[in-house]
Amino acid sequence: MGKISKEMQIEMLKKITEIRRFEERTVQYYQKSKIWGYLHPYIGEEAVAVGACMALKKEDYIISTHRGHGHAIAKGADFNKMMAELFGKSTGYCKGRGGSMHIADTELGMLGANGIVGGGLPISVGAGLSCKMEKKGRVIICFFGDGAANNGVFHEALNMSAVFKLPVIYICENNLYAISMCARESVAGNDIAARAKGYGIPGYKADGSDVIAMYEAVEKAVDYARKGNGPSLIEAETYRFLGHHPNDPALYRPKGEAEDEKKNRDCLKNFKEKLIEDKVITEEQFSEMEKEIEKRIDAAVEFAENSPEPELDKFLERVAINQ
Amino acid sequence: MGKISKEMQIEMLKKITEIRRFEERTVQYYQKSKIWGYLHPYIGEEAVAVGACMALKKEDYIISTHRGHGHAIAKGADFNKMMAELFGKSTGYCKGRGGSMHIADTELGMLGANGIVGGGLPISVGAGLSCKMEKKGRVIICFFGDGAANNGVFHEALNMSAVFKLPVIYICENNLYAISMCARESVAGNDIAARAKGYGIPGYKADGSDVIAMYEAVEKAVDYARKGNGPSLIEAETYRFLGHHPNDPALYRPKGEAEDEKKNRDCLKNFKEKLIEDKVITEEQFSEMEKEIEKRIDAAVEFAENSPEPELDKFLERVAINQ
Amino acid sequence: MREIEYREAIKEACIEEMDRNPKVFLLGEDIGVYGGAFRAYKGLLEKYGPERVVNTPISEQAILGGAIGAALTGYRPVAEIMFVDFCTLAMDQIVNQAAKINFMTGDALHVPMVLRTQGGSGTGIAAQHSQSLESWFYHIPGLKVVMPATPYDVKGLLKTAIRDNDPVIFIEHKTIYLNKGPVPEEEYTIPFGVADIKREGSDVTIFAYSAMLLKALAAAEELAREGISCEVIDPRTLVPLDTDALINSVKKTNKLIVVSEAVERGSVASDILAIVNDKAFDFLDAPVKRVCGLNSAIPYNSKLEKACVPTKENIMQAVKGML
Amino acid sequence: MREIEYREAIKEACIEEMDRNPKVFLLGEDIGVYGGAFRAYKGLLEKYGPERVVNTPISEQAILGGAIGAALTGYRPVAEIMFVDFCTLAMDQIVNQAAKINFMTGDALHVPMVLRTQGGSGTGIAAQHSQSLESWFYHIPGLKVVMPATPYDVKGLLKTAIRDNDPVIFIEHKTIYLNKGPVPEEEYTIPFGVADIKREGSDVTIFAYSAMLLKALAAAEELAREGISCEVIDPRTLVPLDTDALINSVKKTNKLIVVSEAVERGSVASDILAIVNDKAFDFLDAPVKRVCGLNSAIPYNSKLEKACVPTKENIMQAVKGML
Ligand SMILES: Cc1ncc(C[n+]2csc(CCOP(=O)(O)OP(=O)(O)O)c2C)c(N)n1
Ligand SMILES: Cc1ncc(C[n+]2csc(CCOP(=O)(O)OP(=O)(O)O)c2C)c(N)n1
Ligand SMILES: [Mg+2]
Ligand SMILES: [Mg+2]
Repeated sequence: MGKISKEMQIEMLKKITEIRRFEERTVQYYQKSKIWGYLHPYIGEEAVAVGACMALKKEDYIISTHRGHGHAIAKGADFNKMMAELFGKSTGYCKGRGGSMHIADTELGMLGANGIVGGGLPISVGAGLSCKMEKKGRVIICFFGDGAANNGVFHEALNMSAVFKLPVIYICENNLYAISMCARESVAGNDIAARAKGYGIPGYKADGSDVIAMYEAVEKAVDYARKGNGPSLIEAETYRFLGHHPNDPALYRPKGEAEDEKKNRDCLKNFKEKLIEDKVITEEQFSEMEKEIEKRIDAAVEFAENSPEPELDKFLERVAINQ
Repeated sequence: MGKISKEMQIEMLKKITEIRRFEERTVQYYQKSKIWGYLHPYIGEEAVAVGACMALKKEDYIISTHRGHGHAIAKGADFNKMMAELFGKSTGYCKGRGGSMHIADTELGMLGANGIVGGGLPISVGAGLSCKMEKKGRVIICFFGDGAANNGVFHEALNMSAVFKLPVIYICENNLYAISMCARESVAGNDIAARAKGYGIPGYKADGSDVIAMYEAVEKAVDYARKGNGPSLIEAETYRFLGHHPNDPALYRPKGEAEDEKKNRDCLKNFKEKLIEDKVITEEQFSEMEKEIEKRIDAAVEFAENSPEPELDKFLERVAINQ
Repeated sequence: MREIEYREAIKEACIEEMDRNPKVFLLGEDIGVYGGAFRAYKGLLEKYGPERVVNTPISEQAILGGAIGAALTGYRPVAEIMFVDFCTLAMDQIVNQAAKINFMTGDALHVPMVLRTQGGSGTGIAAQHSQSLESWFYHIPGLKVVMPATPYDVKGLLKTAIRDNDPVIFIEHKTIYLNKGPVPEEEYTIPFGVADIKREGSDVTIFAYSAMLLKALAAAEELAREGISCEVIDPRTLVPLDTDALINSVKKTNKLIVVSEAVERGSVASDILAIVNDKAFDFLDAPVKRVCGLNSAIPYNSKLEKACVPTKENIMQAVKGML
Repeated sequence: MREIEYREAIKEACIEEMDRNPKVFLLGEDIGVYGGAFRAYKGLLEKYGPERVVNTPISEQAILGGAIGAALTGYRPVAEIMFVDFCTLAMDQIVNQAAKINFMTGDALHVPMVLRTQGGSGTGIAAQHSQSLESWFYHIPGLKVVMPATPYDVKGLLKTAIRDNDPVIFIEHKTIYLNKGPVPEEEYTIPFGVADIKREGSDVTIFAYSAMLLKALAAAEELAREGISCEVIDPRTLVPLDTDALINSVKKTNKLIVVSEAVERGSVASDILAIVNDKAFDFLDAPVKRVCGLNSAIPYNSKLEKACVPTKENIMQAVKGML
């Protein structure tokens, strides 16, 4: 942890807090029916996205999943545009057409969330090809879940990226569940990182509740990719604190499991306490930071509330283009 | 090789010879335009199918590929019905509707060739499920190529079979090429057997030019499967003596490679010489056997030639069922 | 008669068929403790155990291959693909395998399987979770396509589907699982290819299925108050299609409106129009009118989403425009 | 004017576009030394090297994801799927990703890619290699669908496709690669959405595309000798469709025959009928007639295969039946 500056540590804590507070708010507004459709909160997994994206440069790419708010925020996405999108407004990232599962930001190199489990995996190959052809040292992180690791797209993407030595960092967010399906019962061999060997690429696990561990693991893979050595697979061991979506009571999980995780592996609580202990930040400074974040989220909600609905006429004009 | 009886050895040699001679003849008739469409000769790979199918009981299943004649014959398919199908006749396995890539034989548990690379892999899961549910100790062998090993279906099938511990033996016929694509350039890591580890199942290589080696490898996997331990993956190292199809001169292969293989790894020549050396069979007996096989193929050709074309009216009646 | 929910009717059909035939089993994602995405299978795992209620990894190809292989070997699987949108990941298994195996093998093999899935818009889950893709299946010879709109129909038709010897695509609609309707306690089945005149009338025929049938009935109800008499015909199965019932109704009313939620271009609706054009051109007092989905992906914003699919008002307007 | 083969015209289009724009590259199976299944790319690997002629593993999803991801990040990929039948393995990437990304992201992202593939019957390669699946793509908003029948059209349209900012499905026909036709030496492009009246006439309009256009022209030629004057209209692009040209022709001849090799049920042909019904009902002297593929998978036997798709004679008969 020596080479990770205080500023960076504070930035990490800030990002984790941003995601946590943002997600809590989306759940609230989901319950108030301001947000609807599908919403998949990232609460509990924040350190994965933050550790990973901190290891990137601005011009690097990421590609995300149905549980994508955390990735977007970690890459720097705008609260206003995100919240407006979730509220279905014309000022949202997708002009209200996409909702939670389709947020993308070209300027940030965020190539999009996805409603299809594993849908981003094949696309990462193409972004990897373009990074390689461009020869500017760019890389791409492809996030996906333990559930996606059992889909054919995982295999095709990892194999092809490895064949062409593409600069893609595959981060499997193993949060132990795919909706109700436990990874122990769906991932044969129960070791996603070990699948890397089958493609002759590096594969390792990282503690997804520890932002520093994540950062270090991803940094290593990024460095490896930038040097032209090809892809890596990182299995981030994490946990989804809530249900699959806000209305899922997650009764399929063994009693006490979630409670234990929340108590022992809360990446926000643990990292905050560590930074206070290490005197990187004080409790007051953290409160200050938190308040500032809450304010920005308040502002985003206000922005979203006050933004106009998409105009039907304009939408129909857009539709006509398809004809 | 102790436990393999002389009779079995002779049977193996006979099956290999059957496939070799049958395939030579299909190529001939392809060149004479009696057979058309796609034809993918199995010449050079016979020991894989024969070694594998000898390890099965009659009631066990196999599922095959676009290069499927060898598998069918090894499982006991009827020359007449096969040749008639290739000639597009109503007496063929598929009543002339399927051709080379769709031969199936329910009575022999041959669940079908396939025109889609890897198409049989997902289906093997279902056959495996049914073997498991039935609890009669049946198993299924799923054949596929090195090319198919890079398709998503490979991953889904192996993972799911492993998750449910299904009695499926996955045999990858690594003949070094997928049409023009060399396995060394398409299989990341260049070790298909090693991919088994990613699913927590046994994976090993076997010499596909050695019928005894194949038999022993597959027998082990069959035994493992029958005992309820689940699937195995066997990478059979083999070689396609001809081009991808009869009109392919295979110019993409390095000079001398095919010649070396034919000289050193001809499963028919080597096994025949070995059995003669071991005094299991004499040169004369082999000639006799060969002649008998040729006669049966002659008869099959005659049967095919003399069989009627499918009747258009009947076909149209069949089509009407879809309405 | 007692009234039960659409999803309860599904469950009853499964229970009756599973009790009737031990070869019937269910497979799919989250169908175990979770009971399926719409909870239609709630309690079935407890009742039948994990061998007959097979909870799978997120492997759409292996799920359908799992059904096909089991069907080929004597079982009668009911495979669930959670959203029809995800069938896109496994169209090979549906179209090149399930639909064609019987045909390609000269009727040697049969694939008695049901693919249960659901489609349609109306819940704000946007473009990748709201499609109506029945037109694809309808276009493929060898597939039967069933789209029941009521609890009564879904029960009777699912039972028939499970008993059918060939693949059946069974598409429900995500907005109607909680709808209640009369379902007799006694056993019954509904034959394929028999349309149901859901409302008799004389001025105009409305052909509608799935959720759109309910809108058509509501429109007819309201129009009746204005003195306009609509005949509402529900095909229930698109393949086989009850052409006679349709033509007879057109001969009576001399006017036809075809309602479908699917994108109009290249849809089943266009085909229905074409069929009537072929068979009853001279009976038409006006050109057949299609009332279909816009040529657009489904957006997230509710206002836009609603604008993309036919409403009761659209149907009423179309009827009036025709008189 | 010089005459060149259809496949040479494809190659010329690629060369010109690759020379014009360094961001254009090719990817697909066996497109390297092998030059593609129909040798359209012969010599391109040597000319442009493996970074711009990317020979891939058999991973249809990763090929298309490879194109999408590259397109999202500034490149203009031309991805080849060897047979349209194999698109079934990657419909998610085509339909849920490529077609919808621009829409879902509120126009933030574009996917300028071409999917080159080929379809159709006529070479005895049976049910899994002979389909005509354009109706599927036609049904999906966000995809352009191009089906050129002549060397001139294929060159001009492929160049336009490569320059298009959104995904284009470019479907060739397996029987016409060796056809020769006039192609100017000078550069030209053909705009999308502009039909070509391939033959002027006054008695009846024949709408036909791809290989069926050639049959329609042959039929028209022969009918001319009998004094019947057919106007043959080639849409060239199905999406966008030149509705005006079609309607104008119908207004002139008052009779329309729509010819398509695809299975009639749920086809583009039904939709063309519906469009004309909507827009020119009063100009029709007789019901529009469809001449389409049988409702059957394509069989291997040549006689049966031929019976499944429209012949010149079928078209002539339809014309005569209408007069
Ligand atoms: C191809 C596909 N299959 C199924 C679904 C339905 N679905 C949405 S999220 C999900 C679970 C995904 O699990 P995982 O990949 O572990 O991600 P997590 O939700 O745990 O973040 C499922 C099955 C889908 N969206 N796409
Ligand atoms: C899904 C799919 N992609 C591509 C093809 C075209 N194709 C037919 S055979 C073949 C090569 C298969 O290679 P492999 O699996 O190694 O089998 P082999 O031919 O060597 O026996 C290809 C690419 C196909 N039939 N199916
Ligand atoms: Mg998960
Ligand atoms: Mg091979």
